[in-house]
Amino acid sequence: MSESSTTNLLEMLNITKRFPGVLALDNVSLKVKPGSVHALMGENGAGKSTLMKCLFGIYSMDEGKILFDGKEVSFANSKQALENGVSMVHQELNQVRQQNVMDNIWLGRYPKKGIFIDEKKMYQDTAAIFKSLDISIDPRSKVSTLSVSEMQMVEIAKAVSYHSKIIVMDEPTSSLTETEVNHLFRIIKRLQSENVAIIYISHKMEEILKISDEVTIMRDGQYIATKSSKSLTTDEIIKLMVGRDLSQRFPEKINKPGELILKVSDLTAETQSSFSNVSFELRKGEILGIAGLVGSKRTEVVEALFGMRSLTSGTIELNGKVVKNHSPQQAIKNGFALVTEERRSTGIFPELSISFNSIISNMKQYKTKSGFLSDRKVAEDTQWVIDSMKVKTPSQKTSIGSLSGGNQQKVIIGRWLLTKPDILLLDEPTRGIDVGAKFEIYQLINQLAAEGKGIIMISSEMPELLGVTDRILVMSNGKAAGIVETASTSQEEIMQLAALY
Amino acid sequence: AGCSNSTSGTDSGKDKGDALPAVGATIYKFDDNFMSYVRRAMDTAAKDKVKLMLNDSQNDQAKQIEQVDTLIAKGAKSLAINLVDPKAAQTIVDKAKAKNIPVIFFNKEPDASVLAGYDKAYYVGTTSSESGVLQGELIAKAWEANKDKYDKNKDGKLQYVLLKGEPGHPDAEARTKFAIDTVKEKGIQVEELAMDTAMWDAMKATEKMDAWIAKYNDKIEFVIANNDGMALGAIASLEKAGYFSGDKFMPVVGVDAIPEALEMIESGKMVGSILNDAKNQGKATIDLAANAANGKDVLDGTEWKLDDKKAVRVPYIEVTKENIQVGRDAYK
Amino acid sequence: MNTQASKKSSFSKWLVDNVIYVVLILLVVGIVSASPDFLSMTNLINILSQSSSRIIIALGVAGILITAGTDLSAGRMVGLAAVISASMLQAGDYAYRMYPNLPELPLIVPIVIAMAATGLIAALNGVIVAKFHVPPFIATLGMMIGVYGLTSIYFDRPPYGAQPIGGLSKAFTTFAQRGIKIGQYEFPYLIFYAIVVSLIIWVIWNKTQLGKNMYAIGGNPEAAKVSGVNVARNLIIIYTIAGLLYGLTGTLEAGRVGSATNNTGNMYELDAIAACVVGGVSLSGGIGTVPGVITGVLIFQVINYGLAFLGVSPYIQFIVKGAIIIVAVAFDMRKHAKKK
Amino acid sequence: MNTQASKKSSFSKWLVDNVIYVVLILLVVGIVSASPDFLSMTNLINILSQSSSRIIIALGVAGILITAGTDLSAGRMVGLAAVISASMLQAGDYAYRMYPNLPELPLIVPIVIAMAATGLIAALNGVIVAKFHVPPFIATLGMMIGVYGLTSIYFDRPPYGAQPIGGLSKAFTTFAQRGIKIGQYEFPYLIFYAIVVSLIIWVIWNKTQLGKNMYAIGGNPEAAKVSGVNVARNLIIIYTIAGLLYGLTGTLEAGRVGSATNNTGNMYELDAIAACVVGGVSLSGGIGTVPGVITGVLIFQVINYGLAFLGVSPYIQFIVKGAIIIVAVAFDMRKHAKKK
Ligand SMILES: Nc1ncnc2c1ncn2[C@@H]1O[C@H](COP(=O)(O)OP(=O)(O)OP(=O)(O)O)[C@@H](O)[C@H]1O
Ligand SMILES: Nc1ncnc2c1ncn2[C@@H]1O[C@H](COP(=O)(O)OP(=O)(O)OP(=O)(O)O)[C@@H](O)[C@H]1O
Ligand SMILES: OC[C@H]1O[C@@H](O)[C@H](O)[C@@H](O)[C@H]1O
Ligand SMILES: [Mg+2]
Ligand SMILES: [Mg+2]
Repeated sequence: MSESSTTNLLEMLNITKRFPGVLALDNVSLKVKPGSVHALMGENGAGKSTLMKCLFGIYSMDEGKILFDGKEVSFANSKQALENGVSMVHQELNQVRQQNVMDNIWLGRYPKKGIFIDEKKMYQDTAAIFKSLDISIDPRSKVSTLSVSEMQMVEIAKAVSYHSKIIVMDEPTSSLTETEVNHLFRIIKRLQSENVAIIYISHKMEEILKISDEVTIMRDGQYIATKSSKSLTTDEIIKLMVGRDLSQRFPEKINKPGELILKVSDLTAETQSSFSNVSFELRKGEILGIAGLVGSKRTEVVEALFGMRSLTSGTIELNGKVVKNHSPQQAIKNGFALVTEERRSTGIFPELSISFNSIISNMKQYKTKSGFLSDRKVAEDTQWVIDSMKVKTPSQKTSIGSLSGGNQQKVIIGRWLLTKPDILLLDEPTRGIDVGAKFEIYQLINQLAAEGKGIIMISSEMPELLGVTDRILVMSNGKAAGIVETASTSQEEIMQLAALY
Repeated sequence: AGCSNSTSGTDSGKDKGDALPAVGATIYKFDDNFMSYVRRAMDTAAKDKVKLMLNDSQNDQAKQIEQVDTLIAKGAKSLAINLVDPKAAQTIVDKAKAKNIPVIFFNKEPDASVLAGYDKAYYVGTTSSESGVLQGELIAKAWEANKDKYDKNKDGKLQYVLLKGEPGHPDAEARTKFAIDTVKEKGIQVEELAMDTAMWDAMKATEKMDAWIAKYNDKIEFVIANNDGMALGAIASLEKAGYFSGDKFMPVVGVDAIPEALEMIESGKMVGSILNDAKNQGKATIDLAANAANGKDVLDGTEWKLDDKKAVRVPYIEVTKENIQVGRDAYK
Repeated sequence: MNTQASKKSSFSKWLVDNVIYVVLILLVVGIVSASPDFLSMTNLINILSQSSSRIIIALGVAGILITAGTDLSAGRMVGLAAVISASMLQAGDYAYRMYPNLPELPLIVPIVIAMAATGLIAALNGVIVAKFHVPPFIATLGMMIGVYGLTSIYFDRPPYGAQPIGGLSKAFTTFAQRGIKIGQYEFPYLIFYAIVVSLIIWVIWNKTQLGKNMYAIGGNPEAAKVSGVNVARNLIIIYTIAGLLYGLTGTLEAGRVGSATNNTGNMYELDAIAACVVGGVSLSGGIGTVPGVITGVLIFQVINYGLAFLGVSPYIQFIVKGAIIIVAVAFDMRKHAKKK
Repeated sequence: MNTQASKKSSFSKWLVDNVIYVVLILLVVGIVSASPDFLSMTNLINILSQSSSRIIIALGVAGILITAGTDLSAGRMVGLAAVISASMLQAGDYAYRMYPNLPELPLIVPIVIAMAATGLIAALNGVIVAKFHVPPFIATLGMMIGVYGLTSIYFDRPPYGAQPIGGLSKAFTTFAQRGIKIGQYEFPYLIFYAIVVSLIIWVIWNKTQLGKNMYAIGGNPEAAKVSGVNVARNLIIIYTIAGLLYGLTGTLEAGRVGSATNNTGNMYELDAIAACVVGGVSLSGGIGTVPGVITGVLIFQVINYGLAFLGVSPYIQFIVKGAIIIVAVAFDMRKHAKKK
């Protein structure tokens, strides 16, 4: 014990943490060496975030102890953690959107001149940090005007700026694209060279093996194993995570694209800086991917299809008939469904139950003849969502806000599947979802396609697009740069198209 | 709307308005049931005599001070002020004095020293304590006349509950004190079972009374209310508890003599009330203000008399079943 | 050992989840121990009947709060409805009728007219909030001021000016003041009206699409929109239902006191909102139950009635009342204790 | 062509971002066109001086609103401070002194005592909100009721009982009622007090750590907490500052009116909150500026003063005022228009 604590920067020993009705951590241990990248892996709800929140003083653990830098610590709040050399990039973006970037970076530790804030120093220091990290964001711009990925980069820069001995990154790449992921990896390498340790949580297997030195795997709130990354393969990690073999990452394709179902012509958004002249076709039983760099307006295209944005021109034809989706209601009525990109702001009803979150878009189905809702049907459909999506929850009545991020996402997908849509729009549907669940979602997508639905899926994960779709529409700077056949394309071709405009 | 659009000085009636001198008036609270009659009397009296600019101070003294500023800015030749808070008179006098504008206070009396300090300040109204004294006399008279019936426990003492208006309100304080003091002065022993504020509000009075009836039941021998609104609220509660049917009875008194209360007096559910003479308060106020605005002596051409405090006194009147017509006439 | 621990913790969890009911019971126990004769059927009936119209208005306000809105105009609408219904329900032989020539109407007519008036105004609130995106606080503040002006104009009119509208017809006062005799006690009809309204509202909140939409809008309006909820329409309906309830409350209030003025209902909204919050409705929307709201109202009414019954001096009453409200909610908040 | 279009759109963007200033100007233009003599120095001075104490209380409330809180007890605290300071500032020769034997104190002493009292109570609000997690609405509602009781007890005492506290000393009334003569006009000191307070608050909000923390707590309390902000301590300080401002307002109100009662300040909080919202402060926290708050207060005061000046009949005034508030904010909301 004592000899290991001389080599380890952080030791979390036998941590136990209970929530009402949930044993989130059951005797978990984690040991991190200085200057190493330590990956923390596990399915959704395994307890990764909870463990990190215990370290960071957000939660207080019920049992166990933490040794940091040789001393026993138990941070009462985040301030203490930060002051003692622990910083964290949180899984859910934690920013004050109404304020500007530098206000957010220095929140809790503003540089001062006398009793006043030293705005100039704040600006210069921010600029310096951004420069050293190669980030090009104006420190004075308001956070609410940034894209999700820019916000994420600001969070990363902020965590780095504390000059901590250890930085926790809880799914930092869930809203980043390839280029930015590589950017992050360069930052991590540099930190490592400065002897900073990183705890890295991610569901992206490729990243883990590429970046980490060691991997700790958790399952159901329990510690499973810690191994050196070199000695591991993706399959082994997956096996340890899910407790069984998962021979392939993508299910066998069983869908057969049939006749034309959706024809989108010359779609142009009302907002000038948005997309223009986007056209494509979708067949029954086809899975169309949308690729592109961050800011290429993929999201805005599907939002427009779903009636959330105004168009100046363009038509949407469904089964040969022009449809007008001026609002989500109309879109839903016309058989569209959209799993949005930002789960927290446009997806979940955090305080409300899983049941509520499952059925909200499908209410008409539960009306009995008397006009009242049938509790039985509601319960049945909720159970269908929980079972078929393998949602990890104590009960139907649990509020969705207390589920792990990945499990929340599964409920949202389930919500839309309940509406039995003809056209299913998925915006980064597997963001933050573990490999096991991803496989299940791919299977579901396949199955839906096989049933004759048309599916459009935005993804920033190239392997996913290549593994699941039939064709891929590549967006570049608001324009459709081209459509490629998945079977015959390559990552390089897609990247080239994405950079076309 | 029954308010004063004929004379309240919208600038629309320029031709006529310019000819007549402007009198700026504030009412402490427009919808006070008593003041609404004073207001109407003022309107009537002002017709073709002055351009009356009426303001609603919404029971807020700070607002009233501001309205005085506005009225002065609009060129009022005299002011008729129904104070919210009688002790704020000095501030208004200071403002008026600076512009040499006469002030007629009405209905709520300022300190004598304030009136004495400005030769162009007068008062029209009652004496605040008078309603309390008269209510006390009414209670004493009724008690003496019906002792065998009212004194339910035959201890010779008058056990009462009292519904008070808004605490700190000059009328509420004066009525509470002087009504009881007067009863005692008449040599009647009293015992207070309960006293609580119902904020002039009938609903709150009903609810307080509900609790008191539940608690004291037949021990209550008299219900005294600072105004008729609360008296009516108490009656609603008493009726629910079976009073006023058969031989179950409770004497109730109020102040204001509003029409609704007159009905209750008529039907025997209220012993009596105290009438504020709205007509004459309103008329006297305008008479003085109009004279002042025209630069004449305030009493010029009127029958009013000033007492040693530069005040025109309009008396309160006790109203019972015997003289109910006096009350009725007040609302003609 | 283990089961015992979990039993204990499940009891304490139950306790924490149901603090408001515990608070209500503690309050009653406190008052009874100060004055044992508080424990009587009469007091119970009084408290229930005094709570009745407050429950009705509170349920209206609660629906709006659950959508993350608020309604400052509720009290003034109660006043408008009170004045309208009273003016049409004066006894034929009353000397100071507002409409001297109006025949005595069947009860239902003025009630419907009053409810229609407040329903319409509340719908306007809904439109302003939903279509013009005015924050509910401001929309209903403006409406509160405006409705008071409107009510005053209706009220302060010839022939009698700003006088309480009284002399209500027997049928009306019976409807609002009398009750059903059971044994030696008379249970006011008011209590039954409140029960019926509560049941209807419970069904709407729990068994209809409108109810689910209401929670969705309050829980996350953006998500609601994306989920296909017609936010604007649902909001307008919810405000309108609240308006209808205010109208009913106003009518009952006029009947209960036997008269109405333009000040009837003044500040009721504050009591109603406070009762809702004490009863567990979240001001940030998405959370609230019918039993919670009812308990909130009862807690307030037990405090009001209890303090008066104990004969606590008026000024002290204010202090005690303020303190109880804060302490009760502070206890309740332990269920959301932040650091876990 | 292109630059012209972008110029136009940048002007319309400017317009949309600054609607409240435009609303204020439109209001003035409207009133002036109805009555040209509205455009006078006297009226301007009147409006500014009437706005002064309202600006001070509104700035206190605004800070709390920006933290996503609220303060219903503000008005009652103004009343408490008014009563305390008036009771200690009665002229030596006045017949009805509350403290017959108190020497005439230097102005600063009672002001400091009054501000200390409200500062303490407000700090208690802060503690209840920050430490016991009671929603601000309830914490300050309880406090509003309790403080009224407290003020009444202080107020309604021997030797004279519940009498308005008048007869204020010359020094005090001069301090609050007089001003600086410039040419033929007297600019009340009040205006300068409001300017000084506004400047101090502007500096706090924009140049200090406390100010930034205030916005962060309102914008995203979780983010503030995980960034190491001591949320509780900052909240308590912000409530306390508000309390100090209420104390100052109360003193100024007593001096301005020349007397004080336990009812002084009643409902001021509603006006203050409304003015803040009209001035662009978000009730959900994180947003608000000092110039915005001042403009909000001025808009209200121009409406109040203007309608009275035009001689609009009082009941109609309510309706017009309600409508203007709603319409003004509806315009302002266009800057947040949802659909993109
Ligand atoms: N505040 C909370 N209240 C109740 N239960 C919670 C709370 N936070 C987490 N949990 C539960 O604890 C378990 C672990 O959740 P945690 O967020 O740590 O998972 P995770 O491993 O980070 O998953 P993901 O990969 O999806 O982010 C889950 O079952 C979750 O439902
Ligand atoms: N409401 C808005 N206000 C300002 N800028 C916006 C707004 N919505 C989007 N943007 C800008 O649009 C860009 C993002 O567009 P969009 O989300 O369509 O890109 P995307 O290709 O879908 O990216 P991602 O892969 O992250 O989903 C960002 O640069 C963002 O700043
Ligand atoms: O301030 C309001 C009160 O004023 C009194 O003068 C009146 O008698 C009461 O009925 C009540 O209206
Ligand atoms: Mg997690
Ligand atoms: Mg996007």
